Amino acid sequence: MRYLPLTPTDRSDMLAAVGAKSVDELFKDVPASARLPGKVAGLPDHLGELEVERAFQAYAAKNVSPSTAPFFIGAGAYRHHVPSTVDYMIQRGEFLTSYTPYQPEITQGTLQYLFEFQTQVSLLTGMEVANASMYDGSTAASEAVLMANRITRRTKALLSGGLHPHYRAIIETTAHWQGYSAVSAKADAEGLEELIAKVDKETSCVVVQNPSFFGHVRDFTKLAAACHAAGALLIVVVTEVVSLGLIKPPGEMGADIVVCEGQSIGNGLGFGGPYVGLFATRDKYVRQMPGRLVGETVDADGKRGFVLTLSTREQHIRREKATSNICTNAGLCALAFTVHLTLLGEAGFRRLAELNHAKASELADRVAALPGVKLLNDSFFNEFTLRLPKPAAPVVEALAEHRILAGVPVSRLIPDDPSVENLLLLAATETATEAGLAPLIAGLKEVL
Amino acid sequence: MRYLPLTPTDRSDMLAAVGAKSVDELFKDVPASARLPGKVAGLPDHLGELEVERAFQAYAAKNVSPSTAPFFIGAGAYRHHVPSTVDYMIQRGEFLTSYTPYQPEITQGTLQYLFEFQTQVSLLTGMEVANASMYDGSTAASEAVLMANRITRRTKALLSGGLHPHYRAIIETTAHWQGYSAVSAKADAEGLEELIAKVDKETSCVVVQNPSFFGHVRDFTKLAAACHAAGALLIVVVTEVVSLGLIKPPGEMGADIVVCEGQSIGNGLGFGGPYVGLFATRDKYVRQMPGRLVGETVDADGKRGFVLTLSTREQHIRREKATSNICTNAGLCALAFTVHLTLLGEAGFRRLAELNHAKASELADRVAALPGVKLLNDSFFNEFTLRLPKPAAPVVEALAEHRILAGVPVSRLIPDDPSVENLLLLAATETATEAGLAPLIAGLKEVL
Amino acid sequence: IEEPLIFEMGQPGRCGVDLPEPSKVKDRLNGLKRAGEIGLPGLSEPQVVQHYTRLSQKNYAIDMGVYPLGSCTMKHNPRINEKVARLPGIGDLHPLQPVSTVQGALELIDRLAHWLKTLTGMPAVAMSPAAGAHGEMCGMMAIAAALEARGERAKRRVVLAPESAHGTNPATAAALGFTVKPIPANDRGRVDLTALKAALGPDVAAIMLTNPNTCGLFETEIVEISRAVHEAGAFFYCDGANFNAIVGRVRPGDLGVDCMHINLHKTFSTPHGGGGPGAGPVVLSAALAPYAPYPWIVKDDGDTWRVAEDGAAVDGKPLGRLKAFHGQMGMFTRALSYIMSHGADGLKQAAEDAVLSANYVMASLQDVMTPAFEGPCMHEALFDDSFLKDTGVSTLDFAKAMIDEGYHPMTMYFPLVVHGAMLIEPTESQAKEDLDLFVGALRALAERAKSGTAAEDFKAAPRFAPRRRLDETLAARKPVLRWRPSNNPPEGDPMKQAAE
Amino acid sequence: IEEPLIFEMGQPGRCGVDLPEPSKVKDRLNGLKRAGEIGLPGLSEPQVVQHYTRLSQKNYAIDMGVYPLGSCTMKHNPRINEKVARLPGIGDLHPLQPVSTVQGALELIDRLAHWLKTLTGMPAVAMSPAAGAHGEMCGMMAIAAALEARGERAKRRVVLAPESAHGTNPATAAALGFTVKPIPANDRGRVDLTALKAALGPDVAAIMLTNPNTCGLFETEIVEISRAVHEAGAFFYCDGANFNAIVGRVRPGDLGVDCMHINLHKTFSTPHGGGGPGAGPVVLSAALAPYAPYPWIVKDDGDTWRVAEDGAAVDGKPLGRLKAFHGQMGMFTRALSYIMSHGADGLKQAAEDAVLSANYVMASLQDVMTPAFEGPCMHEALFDDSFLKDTGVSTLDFAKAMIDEGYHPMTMYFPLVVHGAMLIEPTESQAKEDLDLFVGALRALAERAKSGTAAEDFKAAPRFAPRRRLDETLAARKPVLRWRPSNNPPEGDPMKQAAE
Repeated sequence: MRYLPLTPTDRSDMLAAVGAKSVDELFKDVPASARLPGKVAGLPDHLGELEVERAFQAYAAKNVSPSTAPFFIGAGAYRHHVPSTVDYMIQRGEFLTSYTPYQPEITQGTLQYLFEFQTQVSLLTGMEVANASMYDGSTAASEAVLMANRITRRTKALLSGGLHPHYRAIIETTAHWQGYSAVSAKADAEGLEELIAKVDKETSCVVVQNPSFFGHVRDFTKLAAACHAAGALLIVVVTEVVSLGLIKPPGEMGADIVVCEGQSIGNGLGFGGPYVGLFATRDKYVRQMPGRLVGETVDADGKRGFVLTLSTREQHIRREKATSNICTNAGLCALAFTVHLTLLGEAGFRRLAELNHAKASELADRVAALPGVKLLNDSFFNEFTLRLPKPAAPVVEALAEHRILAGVPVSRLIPDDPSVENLLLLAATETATEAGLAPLIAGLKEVL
Repeated sequence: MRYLPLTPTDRSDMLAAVGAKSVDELFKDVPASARLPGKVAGLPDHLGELEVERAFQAYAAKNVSPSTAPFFIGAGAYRHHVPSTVDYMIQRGEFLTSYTPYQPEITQGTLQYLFEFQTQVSLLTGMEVANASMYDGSTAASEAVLMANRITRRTKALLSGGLHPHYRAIIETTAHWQGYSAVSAKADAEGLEELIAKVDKETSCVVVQNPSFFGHVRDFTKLAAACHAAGALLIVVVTEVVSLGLIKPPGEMGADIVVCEGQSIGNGLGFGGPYVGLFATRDKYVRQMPGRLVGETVDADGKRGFVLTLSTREQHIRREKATSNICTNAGLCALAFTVHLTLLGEAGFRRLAELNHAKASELADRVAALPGVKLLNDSFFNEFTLRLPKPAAPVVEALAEHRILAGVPVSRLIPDDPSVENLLLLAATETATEAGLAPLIAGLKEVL
Repeated sequence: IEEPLIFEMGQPGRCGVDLPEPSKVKDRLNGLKRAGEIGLPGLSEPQVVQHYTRLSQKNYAIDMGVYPLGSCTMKHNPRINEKVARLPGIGDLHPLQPVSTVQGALELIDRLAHWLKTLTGMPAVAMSPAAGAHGEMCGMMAIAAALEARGERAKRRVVLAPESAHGTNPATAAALGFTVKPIPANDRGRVDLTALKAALGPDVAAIMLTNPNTCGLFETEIVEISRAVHEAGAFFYCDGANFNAIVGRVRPGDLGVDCMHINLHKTFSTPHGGGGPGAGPVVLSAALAPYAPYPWIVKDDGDTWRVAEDGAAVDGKPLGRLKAFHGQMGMFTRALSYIMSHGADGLKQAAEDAVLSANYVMASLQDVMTPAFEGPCMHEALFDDSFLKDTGVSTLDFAKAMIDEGYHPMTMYFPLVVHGAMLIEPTESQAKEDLDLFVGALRALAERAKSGTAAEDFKAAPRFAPRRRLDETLAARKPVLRWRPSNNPPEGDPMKQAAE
Repeated sequence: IEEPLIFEMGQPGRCGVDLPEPSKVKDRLNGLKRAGEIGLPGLSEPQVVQHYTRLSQKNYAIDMGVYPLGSCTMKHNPRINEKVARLPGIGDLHPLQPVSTVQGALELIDRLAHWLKTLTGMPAVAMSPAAGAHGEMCGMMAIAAALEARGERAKRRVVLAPESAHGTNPATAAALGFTVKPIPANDRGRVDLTALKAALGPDVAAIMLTNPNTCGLFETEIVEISRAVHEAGAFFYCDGANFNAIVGRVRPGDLGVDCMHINLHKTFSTPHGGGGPGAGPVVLSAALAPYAPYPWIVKDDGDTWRVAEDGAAVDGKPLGRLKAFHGQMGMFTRALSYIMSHGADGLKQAAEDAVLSANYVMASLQDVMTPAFEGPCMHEALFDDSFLKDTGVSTLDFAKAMIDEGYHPMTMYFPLVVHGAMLIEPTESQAKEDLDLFVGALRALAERAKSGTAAEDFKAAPRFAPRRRLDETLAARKPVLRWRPSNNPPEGDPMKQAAE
C-alpha cells in the first residue's frame, strides 16, 4: 500500500510498545455484534495508480467535455478561461494540505490571502465588509435570509421570480424546516416584475438577483428604499460575478447583503462544485454575519499579522447560539478566486466583463435573427432568454446529439410551469468563438 | 503585457534616474546599420493565454496521442506510467525556477537530491560513482567514448552492431569532427555478434548495449576481460533503464563506464526530449568524468551539507583544458528520475521490471504465432525484433492509419541496410493492456 | 522581507492577463453601467506568482510533516486525486449539460454512493451536502421530515447530545428549532447510559452522537444506546467526523445508526485547502431514505443515469433541495480516487494503522503527560493538562512551543469536557520514525515544562515562526476586516520604506 | 529538524507504488537475472512527498524574488508554458511514431524554427542541440564542415576568443582540435579591434564572440569585427547567451554573424530547473546552412512535414547527428509558448525593460559600488571590487551577506577579466518597487562594508540560510559522491537520534 508507511515490523514493534497482542485488541470497545470478521464485503481491493487513472479516464470518456463542443450554457455556472497560474498556485502543498488557520503563527499565508479576498469581495460588491467565503452562492443566499431574519427579528422572506430556481428551492427548503416563511413570486422571464408593493411590515427581506436568472439587468435602488422604509433588508444575489466589472454594484443600489456565486473567477465548472460563495454586508451587521472572518492585528513584536476573528459568532464557540452551523468555508476555491482576480486587476477585470458582454451581444443578435425566435431581453450581461417556437428541452437534446451544448431549457429548472416550456437560456463568455457560434446557428436552424 | 511589471510611469522614472531621454539611448552602442526601426518584421504581436492555449491544442489535435491508441513503440524511448507525485514535485517553483546550485547555502534542496540521484545511479548500474546527469543517453554515450580516449590516451572506439543507431551516429559524428576513430560493426539483429577478436592495442574502448537495440540480453563479462587485457575500456549503454531491475548490472560484468538513458523512470516520452542521461564509472576514473558532481561536506557549524565538487574538471574553471564542454545537466529530469525511483524503491523497481518482462513475453508469444512472422530473439527484456514476411515500414504505416502504433521499422533508423528492411521492433511495458494487444494482433493479421 | 498586501503592490498600468480588445457594441445594460474605479490593484504575473509563493511559505502543511490536529484528520493527500479531478471530461463539465452528455459523471457519483453505502452498511445516501455541518443539517432535516410524516414533529422537540459534542451538533439542532439537552459523560469518557435513558421520552426527536467520540474513544454501549433511542421512538444521528477510525472495520449501520454525515476530507482525504471546500454526504437508514433531498441520481434500465431534480420525479418524499446542482463533484472525484486506491483491504488497514499510531503515541507519552482516559483509544490520543499543574505553562503555551520544534500543534481545549485538552491524531500517514521524533520532541517539552524554570520561554513561544503570538483581542475589539487606502500599515512596512 | 537522505529513511516492506502481480512467465533473460539486492530504499508515498517538499524549501528560486544572477538570466517562468508542454498529444508523443501521426509536433518545431530564424535574421536553424554548450559544438562543427568543404580545415586551426569569454567557448574549440588564441579587451570592456586584426590570418578558422559581451556591453565595433573576420576568410561564431538583451530589437544576422546558439532557457524562459534541461538551437548563415546536423524537419507541398534523418534525404551536406531523436521538444514547446505570448512587440519590450532595469540598478548603485565600465550597459550591470578595497570584505563575503538580506547573490568572479567581478542581471521580470528594495539592501551592505568594522560579520554570512558556508575544500579533497551504508552521518543526525 503506497500510502501507508508502517511496515509489518513497525506494527509489531508498536503493538509491543502499546502492550497489545494484536490490532484487534485495540478495537475491543467495539461491541462484538458490530465487529466485522474481515473486510467489508462486496468491495474490491486496492488498485495501483495506473488502474485508478484508467478508471477515471473511462468515466471522462462517457461525457462530452465542453472543450470539445460548441458551448453556450450558463444558468448559474459559467465557463471562463482561468490562467494556468491559478491552478498552479492552489496546488502548492502549503496551501492545498493546510488546515483552517487556527494557529495563526504558522498559517499567515492562508490568513493574508483571505484578508485580501475579503477586501476584493467588498470592492466588487460595493459593500463595506465581506467574509472569508461560503460553500457557494446558493447556500450563501439561504444564509443571507437567515441573517436578515436575525437582524429584523421577522420571518417572512420575499423571493423574486428572477431568482435562480435552485437558490429559491434551497431558501424554501430551509424556510420549511427552520420554521420561517419564504414567499416566491412567479417566474419573471420578461424582467418586468415589481416587488415594492409586496413589501410589508412582516417582511424580513426581499431577495432579488442581478442580472436575473433570465438575464435581465435591473436597478434595485427604489426597491432598497422601500425595504428600508418598511424595516426590511434587501438581499441581492449575483450568480455571474464577472458582471460586476460592468454593472453598477449592488452596494450602490442600497443592498444590505450581497451574495455572489464566485465560480466564474478562478474556478472551473467542475460539474457543479466545489464553488465559492461570496458574502458581503454593511459594517453594522457584521456580528450577525455567518462564516469565518479574518482580521488584521499585530504580533508580540508589533508586526502586522492576521487572525481569524469575531469567532464568538461561530458554532465551535457559541454552539447552539451560533449565527450559523457553518464550519467549513471554501478556502481553496477562495484562493483560486483571489489569485485570478489579482491577475486580472482593475483593468483586466473590466476588460473581461466587456468581452463577455460583447460576445453575448453578438450571439443575441444572431440567434434573434432566426425565424420564430424571440429575444426576451432588452438588457442582459452575458446571458439571455429566447422564446422558441417549440419546447426548448427537445431542441437542446437534439443539438446535444450533434455535440452542440446549446444552453439550458428553462423547464429543466422550473419543471412545473408550462409557461416556460419554450424558453431557452443562452450564455456566451470570452471563450466563445466563431468556430462554436456557426455550428450553433446552423444547428438551431436545422432543429427549429 | 502580463509578464512585464514595469509601468509607463516606472519606465520614465527609471530613465530619469539613469539620465537617459529614451530607451533608445541605452541601445546607442548598437551600430546604426543594425538598429531596427521598429519591431522585427513578419511576426505577430502578443497573444493572451487563452489564444496561446488554443494554438497548442490545435497542434496536439494533429497528432495521435499514445494514450488514445494501441501502443508498442520503444527503440530507445519507453512509455511507462509515471506516478502523479513526480510531476507534482518537479513543478514546485523552488525546484523548477532555481538555477544550478552555485550558491550551496540556499540550494541544498537541489544538491541533496542530486547526491541521492548519484547514489541511486551507482546502485542501479552496479558502479562505484555516478555524476549528476547528462543531457540524455545518446550524448552521454558520446561523452563516454571521449572519456575513454582521455583515460587510455588512445583514439579508436569499437561500436557494437547492437548499439542504437542514433547513438552510433552521434559517436561517429563526434569522432569525425574531434579527430578520433569510431569503427562500427554491422547491425546485429540476431544478437550473435562477437567483438572480442576485434579488440586490439589501439582500441580505447568497446561500446555495447544491453539489452541491445534489437532487444537481446547479453553477458559482457568476457568482453570486459578482453578489453582490460588489451588496455581498453568497456562502455555499456542501457537505453531501457527499467531492465536493470531484472538483469545483471553492467558493473557486475566488468564495465568501466555505464551510460543509460534514464527517460523510462520519471520522464514522459515528450517526442524525444528532454530526457536524462545517467553516467557511472569506477572511482579511479572520477577525475576524467564529464558533467557535474555533488559531494558531501560540512558547513561552518559542522552540519552535513552538499556542494558541487571536483569542478576543476569543468569548462567554467578549466576552459580549454576541461574534460568536456558540457555546462548544463538535466537537473529537473534527474529530479523526476530520482523522485520516481524513490517511490518505487527496491520492491517497486523490481516488480516494475518483472511486469515489463511478463507483458513483453505475452506479446512475443502472440505475435510469433502469426503466420510468416519470426521472432529473432531468444532473450529480451521488454522489446524484441520480428522478421516480417514483407517490409516493415509500410506495415507500420498501414496500422497507423487504423490508429495502431505498432512499433518501429528498423529501416527507419538504419535506412541504408537492405537486410533489415523486414525487421520490426516491438515493445511492451506495464502500460500494455489486452485492449491494446487485441487490435494489434488483428491489425497485423490484416495487413501481413 | 515582509510580504505586502496586493493592494500595496498594485500600480495602474499593470495587468496580469492579456485579453483581446472587445468588439464595439452598444451596451445593453439598462443604463446601469458601473461608474468609477472598483479599486482593484494591478499586478503583473511575475509579481502574482512571487506573492502567493511567498505567502504559501508562511504556512505549515501536511506535505511538510506531522500535523497531529485531533478531530481534523490531517492525513496524506495523494496527488493522483488532484490529477483525475482535473481530467477534461470531468473537471470541466457544466452541471446543466444535457444528461445524455454527462453519463460518466453521473456514474461516477453513483459509484461513490455505492462505496459509501456499502462501507457504512446503510441503504441510501444523500450526496449534495457541501460539508460536514451541511450534512448534519441534511440529516436532521431528514429526521424532522420523518417525524412530520409520522405526525410527531410538533411533539418531539428535544435533541440529546453529549457534552463533548462538536459545536456544530447543537448549532444544527437549534437552527431546526429543537431544544438541545446535554447528556453527561461517565468517568470513562463515554455517554452515561443511565442519564441517557432517563432523558429519553416522547418529546425526544433524536440523539446526536459522535462515534468514535470526541475523546477518541469508541462508545462501548453504542448498541444499547441505539436500542434505547429507537425504543423511545427517536432517531440516532451519528456525527461521522471520526469515521476514519473505523472505516472498513465497522459499519455504522450495524450499530443502529439512522443517519451519518461523512466528511470526505477527513475520512477520504480530499484536501483541507486551508479550510475548505469540503463535502458531507449523508447515509440514511431505510426509515429516513425516502426523505433524502434532491437531486437524486437514478440508474434506469440499460445502464443510463438520470437526475431526478424534484419530488415528482422520484419515488420518495424528498425534504427539498440543499444545494445548487449535484453537490461537490470535485470532492467526489478525489474521494473515489482515494477509495479505489485503497480498496476494501487498504481502507481497513489505514483505519488500523491510524488507531495503532494513536495508541503508540499515547503509550509513549503516558509517563510524562496525562492521558485523559484509559486506553485503548481509537485514532486520537487525548491528554489533559494535569501534567502541567503548577508549572506556569498552559496548554496554549505548550502548543505554541511545539511550533518552535517544527510541528503543528495538536488540537487544544477540545473537547471542552477535558481540562486543558490536547487531542493528538497522528493518522496512518506518518512513518514510525517520524512518530518517534515527534514523541521525543513532546517528551522533551513536557520535561522542560515540569522543570519549573521554563515558563517564560513557553510564554514567549513561538519564536521561529513567521509570526510570534498574535493579539487576538485587538483583532476582535477593533475589527479591521479589509484593507482600505487609509489603513495605517504598521511600522517597518516595506512598501513605505521603498517609497522613501 | 534535519532532512535525512532517502537511504536513511527507507525500510524493507515499504513501497511508494502499487503494481499488479505480474503473470508468471519463464524468464528469457539469457541466464542473466540480477542477483541480490540493488540497495534501493523503500519509502511510502507520504514520506516521498514530505521529503521532496522539505528539500524544495531549502532552495531559493525565481518564484520567491529577485534572482540577479548575471549571465544566467533568471526571468519569470510562466506556468502556461508548463501546461501546454504537458498536453496529451504533445507531451506524451513517442519520437519514433509514424510521421503521419505527429504532424502537429513537426509543425510546432517548424513554427519555432521560423520565429528563431526571423528574430535573428538568419536563413537556417539546427534545432537538435540539447543545450548552449551543445549548440556551440554544433556551430563550431558546422564551421569545421564548411572549412573542410573548402579544403581549408587543415590550414585553419586557430580560433580567436576574447579573454572574457564563457569557459565553454575555449572548451568547445579545443575539443574540436582548434588552438584557442585569446584576444584582449580594451579599457572600454570591448574587444580590442587592433589586436583582433593583428591576430587574423590565414590560420584562423573563426572568432567566438559573445554579444552583448560577458561584461554586459554591446560590442560597438561588431560590424567592423565581422567584416575583418570575413575578409580574413574566417567565420564569426556568436555566443548567444546574451541574446535576451537585444531580441526583438537587433538581428544578429544584420551584424554578420555566421552562427549563434540560442539558450532557450535564457532568452525564452524555459525553466532552469536547478541546472537543466536546456536547449540550444543554432541559427546558421547561408554559408553554414548546408552543414546543419540532421534530423531536418522539412515541409513538403500540401502542408505535410517529414523528418529527414540522414544526409541522403536532404539537400545539403549535414555534419552528422548530435542527439537522438529531434532535440529538446519539451523546451521547444515552452519556448514557443513564451514567444507567442510575447509576440514581436512584447519580446522587444522585454529586452528594453531588461536593459533599462540593469541601467537603473547601475545608476542607483554607482555612488557606493564601483561599476567596472562606463555605461550604458545592456542587460547586466558589472561592478568590480574596488569599493571593497581595504575593508577586509571580499566579493564572496559580499555575495554571501546578500543571502541574509533575502536575496540570491549576483554572479561573482565572472567575467574573469574584472577583479572581484559582481555581475547583476535584474531581468525584465522585477517590479520597480522590488528593484528599489534590492538596491536599498545592496547600498546598506556596501555602506556597512565600508564602515570598516563589519568584516567579521560579512565573513560569518550567511547566518539565516538553511546552511552556513560549506567546506568546499573538504568536499574536493576527500570526495564523498554517494551514500554508502558505512557513511558516518554527522553528529546530530536525526535518524540516529530516532534509533536511540
